[in-house]
Amino acid sequence: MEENKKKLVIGVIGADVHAVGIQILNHAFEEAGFDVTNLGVMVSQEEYIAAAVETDADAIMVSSLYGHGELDCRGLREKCNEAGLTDILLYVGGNIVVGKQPFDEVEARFKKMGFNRVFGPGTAPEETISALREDFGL
Amino acid sequence: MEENKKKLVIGVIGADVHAVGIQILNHAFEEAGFDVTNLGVMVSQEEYIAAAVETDADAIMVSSLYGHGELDCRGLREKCNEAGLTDILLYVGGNIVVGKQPFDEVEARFKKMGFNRVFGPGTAPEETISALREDFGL
Amino acid sequence: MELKNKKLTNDEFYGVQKEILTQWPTGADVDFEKAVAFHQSLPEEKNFGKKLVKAKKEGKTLVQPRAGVALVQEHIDLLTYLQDKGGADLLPTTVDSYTRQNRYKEAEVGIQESVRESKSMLNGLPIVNHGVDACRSIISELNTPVQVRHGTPDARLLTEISYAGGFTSYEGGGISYNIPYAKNVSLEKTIKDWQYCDRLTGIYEEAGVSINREPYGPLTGTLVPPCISHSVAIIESLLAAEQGVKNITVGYGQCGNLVQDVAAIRALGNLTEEYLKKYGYDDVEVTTVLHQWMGGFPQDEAQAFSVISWGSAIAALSKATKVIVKTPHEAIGVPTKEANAQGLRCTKQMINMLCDQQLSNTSHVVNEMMIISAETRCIVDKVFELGEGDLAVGAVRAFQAGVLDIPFAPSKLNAGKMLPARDNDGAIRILNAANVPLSKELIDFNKEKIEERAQAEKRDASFQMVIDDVYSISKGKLVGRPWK
Amino acid sequence: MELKNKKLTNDEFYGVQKEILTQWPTGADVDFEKAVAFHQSLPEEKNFGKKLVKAKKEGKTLVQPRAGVALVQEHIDLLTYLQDKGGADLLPTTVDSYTRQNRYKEAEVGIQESVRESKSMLNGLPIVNHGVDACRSIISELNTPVQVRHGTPDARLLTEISYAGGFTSYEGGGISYNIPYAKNVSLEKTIKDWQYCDRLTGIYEEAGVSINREPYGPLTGTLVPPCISHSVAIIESLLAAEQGVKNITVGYGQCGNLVQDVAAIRALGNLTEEYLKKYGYDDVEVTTVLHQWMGGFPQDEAQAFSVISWGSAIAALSKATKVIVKTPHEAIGVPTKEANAQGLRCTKQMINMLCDQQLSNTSHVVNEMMIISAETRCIVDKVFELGEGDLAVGAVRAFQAGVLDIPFAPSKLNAGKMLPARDNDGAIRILNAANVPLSKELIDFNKEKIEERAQAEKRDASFQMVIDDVYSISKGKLVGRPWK
Ligand code: B12
Ligand code: B12
Repeated sequence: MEENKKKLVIGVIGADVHAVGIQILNHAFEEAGFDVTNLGVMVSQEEYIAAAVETDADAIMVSSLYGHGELDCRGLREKCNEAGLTDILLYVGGNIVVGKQPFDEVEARFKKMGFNRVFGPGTAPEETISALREDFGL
Repeated sequence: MEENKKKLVIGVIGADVHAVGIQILNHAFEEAGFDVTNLGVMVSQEEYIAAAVETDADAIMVSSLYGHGELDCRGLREKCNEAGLTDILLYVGGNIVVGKQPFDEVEARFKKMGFNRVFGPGTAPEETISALREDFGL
Repeated sequence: MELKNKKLTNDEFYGVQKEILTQWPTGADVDFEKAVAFHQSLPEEKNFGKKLVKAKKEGKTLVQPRAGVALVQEHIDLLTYLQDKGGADLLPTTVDSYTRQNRYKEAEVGIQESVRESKSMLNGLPIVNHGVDACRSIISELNTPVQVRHGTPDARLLTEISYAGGFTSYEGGGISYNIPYAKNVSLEKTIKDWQYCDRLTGIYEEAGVSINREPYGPLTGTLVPPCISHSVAIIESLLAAEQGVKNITVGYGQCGNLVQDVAAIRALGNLTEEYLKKYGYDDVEVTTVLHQWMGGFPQDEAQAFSVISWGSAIAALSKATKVIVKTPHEAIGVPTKEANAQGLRCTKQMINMLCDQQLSNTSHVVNEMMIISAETRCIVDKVFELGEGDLAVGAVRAFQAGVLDIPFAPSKLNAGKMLPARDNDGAIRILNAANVPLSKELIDFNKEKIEERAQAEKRDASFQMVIDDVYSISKGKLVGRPWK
Repeated sequence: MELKNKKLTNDEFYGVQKEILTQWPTGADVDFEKAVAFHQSLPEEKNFGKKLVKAKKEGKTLVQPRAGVALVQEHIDLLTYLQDKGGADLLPTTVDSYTRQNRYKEAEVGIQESVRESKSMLNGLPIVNHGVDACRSIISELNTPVQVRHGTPDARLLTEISYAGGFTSYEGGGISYNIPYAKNVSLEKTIKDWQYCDRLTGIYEEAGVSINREPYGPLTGTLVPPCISHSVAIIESLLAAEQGVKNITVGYGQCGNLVQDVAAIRALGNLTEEYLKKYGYDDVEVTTVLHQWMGGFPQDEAQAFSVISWGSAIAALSKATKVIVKTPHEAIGVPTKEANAQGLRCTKQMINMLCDQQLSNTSHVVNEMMIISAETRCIVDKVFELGEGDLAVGAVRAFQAGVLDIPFAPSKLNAGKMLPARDNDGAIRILNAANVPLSKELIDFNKEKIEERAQAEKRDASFQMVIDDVYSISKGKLVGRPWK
């Protein structure tokens, strides 16, 4: 593992078992030169944080497809702060709310919860990767 | 021909050649006991009026499908009055304007032009027939 | 001048041309040399026929909407939207109904009203009124080939202006733009007038400008059995080829039964090529177009999408060269550009999902192709016979005799005696052939198929069955069964 | 208690039942006598299985949506709307994801939040939290049979409450609701837990109440070759039948290739009946369900309608007994009731246009049926072999051995070594069988088919091809070709 690779912790939060997207993201992030820890599906807030602490991660990428994202994501930023991960980037993406809702409102709600970036349904891996590069100044 | 049958003049106005609906209306009106003069497609205002005068008709049923109904129907009521057909019922139906427009607005415009009843796209023959019966007090 | 299926001489053609070009002031702007120069300045991707031939070679199905509004800039905006947001591979310019009847004055009123009301009061673009330069601006602004679609019995001036204006494809024909589109216009006249249009196409062709011609396939769009529309398509193709047309697209309106529709498109292409070769027109490129369901549509948009999708599936599975697309507004009125683009995107999705799949070599389809071909040959050969070898004359006599007979056509020349109805699988068959000259075998086959349905429905086959079938798709069914 | 494919004894069943019913307070309201009485008070038209069997006899395809919201009255309103405005023949009650994981406390929070925010914060109805009487009010308010659809590995309490609540159909199975729906739950446990659910179905059956059971067919919905999902469906049917289930619907998620999909549905019904008979379950009614495309959808609604339509066409042409409907919102989120009804109306239009048409006896379809059947038999017979005659044991060992291997499944028990990909016609084939025990002939057949595509695309078959195929339909194609 190269020293200067940025480290990502990825996974699907809550009781969500949508397994396809995260496998493809894993593949895409590795291809793009990141160091990926993939926690798979059904990941609790505690698991993300533990993995981020352990790997000294630069970002946590929360995936949520099944609609309960809003309930599942509450408090994650606060728990990160408590665990000393005060600078960690938090991204969230997928079908993060129940139903078709205006994206700008959804984005605002998740930003208020402490996420740095919020991605709508079906975001292509390339888009996420360029956002990461921008935020990491790569 | 029975004496007491109500007489209808029907046809498709203007440069309109939609021939299917009018054939079916002809069939349906006759089945329902009306005396029908079917002028077919591409009927001018003058032809309707001439036929109505000649047959001493009780109603003129204007069909318009192709979208130019609004341009084609202007002045029909006035010409009827000039020809002495002051009491004749005027119905219009079909796809009488260009495009999808709110039906109540369309109806209001055609009523202002002097039509007694205005029917939207795809009106079933049964509906028209009961309207006729109501207006004729049958 | 007597009607004959014979290439117009220069004298015959140019003798009339002068008069044609004075029918409306814009005719004066037609200048053949400049027109050819304009066409030759266009990149190859903007040539309609070339794009079709390429698609045919690659086994692709292209998608094309219908669209036209009263004013030029609005029309360009509309087409640009359909190209960019709908992904149209081919574009149309649908002409308004006044122009179709040569009522240019009324079209002028429609233009003025449209300006005043800031909405299109016409159901298409009045090309003649707008003139040559307006057409060129349309062609120039778009990256996609554009076709003129209309329904004009006497389209001579319209054709002159359209071709001079740079359009590279042109719909219509002396039969298909008369019988379904007119009430009382002589067939001799429309066939002659279309010989003019076809000859003009030939003259452009000879000057190196390829213009695609498309006989109008679906006719009345209402329960037309394939053999009837195929016969008309073949006759018009032969008439066009005689005048020097080299690039022809034959069309067919979807009936709704998968096997019949796939077979019909395959048979249509094959038969047209067969007859063209048989009569010595060896160098004509033939492509095919499927029209999504042309009869009454359901009003509900979700249901309309289903009808649109099914037509798209047929187009892909039959490998039609192009498909003409309906919209979710079909039952209501001329669609908004958004609805039109929705129809296109829905169609494209289906075409792209099905483009690698085929059905045409299954035994069901092959059998049905044999039936359609046999029926069509009965009719076309009879038309030749009636014309004593001359197809133009034969066509006129065939309508008089009811040999060619189109269901629900408005024209007084049409016998209207042949009655079509769906069989128990939803295929359109002939309930009463009247004077349509099918062989006894084929008549029996058609009758049996409908009898099968009549028995299943426990009623006699009658005009009521035909009416039920006219309404069926708009009411959410294919076969108009008496029960709910 | 050792895992065995053997009808649970009363001791085994009732021994556990007590404990189950105390997992959440609402369990206390389950009273078998009253439940039977409630079921028997329902008119026959409200029985799910009976409606299916009737449809199968008449050759009809019924339509069913997916739907569920957090609160009972809102849920009833939703289902009423889908019944009245969508024309649904069968109704669902989709259960939320917390309940599926037995997280009833979180579901409770979701209920409270939904009340507070006046919108559903849950992706389904938390049946356990709402309890028996709430379920009965749903059944009473509707004129259509209702099924519970979920994805719950341990569904014992949910089943008790659902059945007592009057639902007459129930989706799921020990494999199909574990491997695609869980990360780390033992298969021994889920198979046992589902034996409980099936036995409960049998007990109702023995008391004269017929409840339909539906193994969940599409699994991960993502490039699952028919033989894999068919094997699971057959195994779960046999396991259910052993517990006394008498009315089973086997399911399959549309792949996208017409021939493969029609063949798959036909083969699925036949094979399930064949295996049930072979193992002595002679009196089980088998019906089939086609799930419209279960993978990623296009976001554009017009394109989504096309995908919905194509699934509907497949359902009708294969004569599936029912079809589960997607909506134009699929790619975005849980649909509004309007979007859901649109999906239904679109589907119904297609079903009604195609119900009189058939494809299943063409040679292409018959060939494909033979292939799917041969592949499925290889797998199912191997599972029996691994279990030394016991199917339950065999199933557990089959996952350990990778004999059963489901693409993209989240479960750690799944090998994930078998790689599927589309062939050149868009049919889903097996690129790398890994330990899936197909005969050499069948492996070669699959390889050749994919090789054909690889050559057409001038690239090697690889994981990139699989990824391209995962995205393809959502990007408007069927086959994920490397070119635009
Ligand atoms: C078949 C058809 C054609 C055929 C007609 C063949 C023929 N000669 O008959 C062809 C292909 C030739 C054609 C041509 C055109 N058509 Co057209 N056609 C249709 C279509 C698909 C079905 C019409 C039909 O036969 N319906 C079945 C019959 C039984 O129903 P109906 O006609 O609606 O009539 C019933 C009722 O409306 C009612 N009714 C009718 N009249 C009246 C009158 C009264 C007083 C009452 C009470 C009731 C009533 O009772 C009838 C019997 O039930 C409709 C769209 C649709 N409805 O799905 C478009 C449609 C009517 N056509 C349209 C257009 C624009 C054209 C063209 C201009 C353009 C083109 N596509 O080429 C040309 C016009 C040519 C001309 N000069 O008229 C538009 C009109 C748009 C608008 N109003 O905004 C429509 C709505 C399609 C669309 N959405 O764009 N068309
Ligand atoms: C396949 C599928 C399933 C399969 C999943 C199999 C499996 N174990 O993986 C099955 C059938 C089992 C399933 C179950 C359910 N599903 Co589901 N499912 C889908 C479907 C059709 C496709 C998902 C998919 O695989 N897409 C392909 C992959 C490649 O794309 P992706 O997942 O979107 O991920 C990409 C991007 O979103 C992005 N991305 C994802 N995460 C992140 C995170 C970050 C930080 C970033 C930057 C980007 C990013 O990158 C990924 C790669 O390109 C979607 C709808 C759709 N999209 O069409 C519904 C959908 C996600 N499911 C849904 C629901 C409700 C369910 C169920 C609750 C109900 C049910 N149908 O039974 C259960 C939930 C079970 C559970 N506990 O989680 C809803 C969610 C609704 C909402 N949010 O409002 C959807 C949207 C369908 C719908 N419209 O109702 N589902």
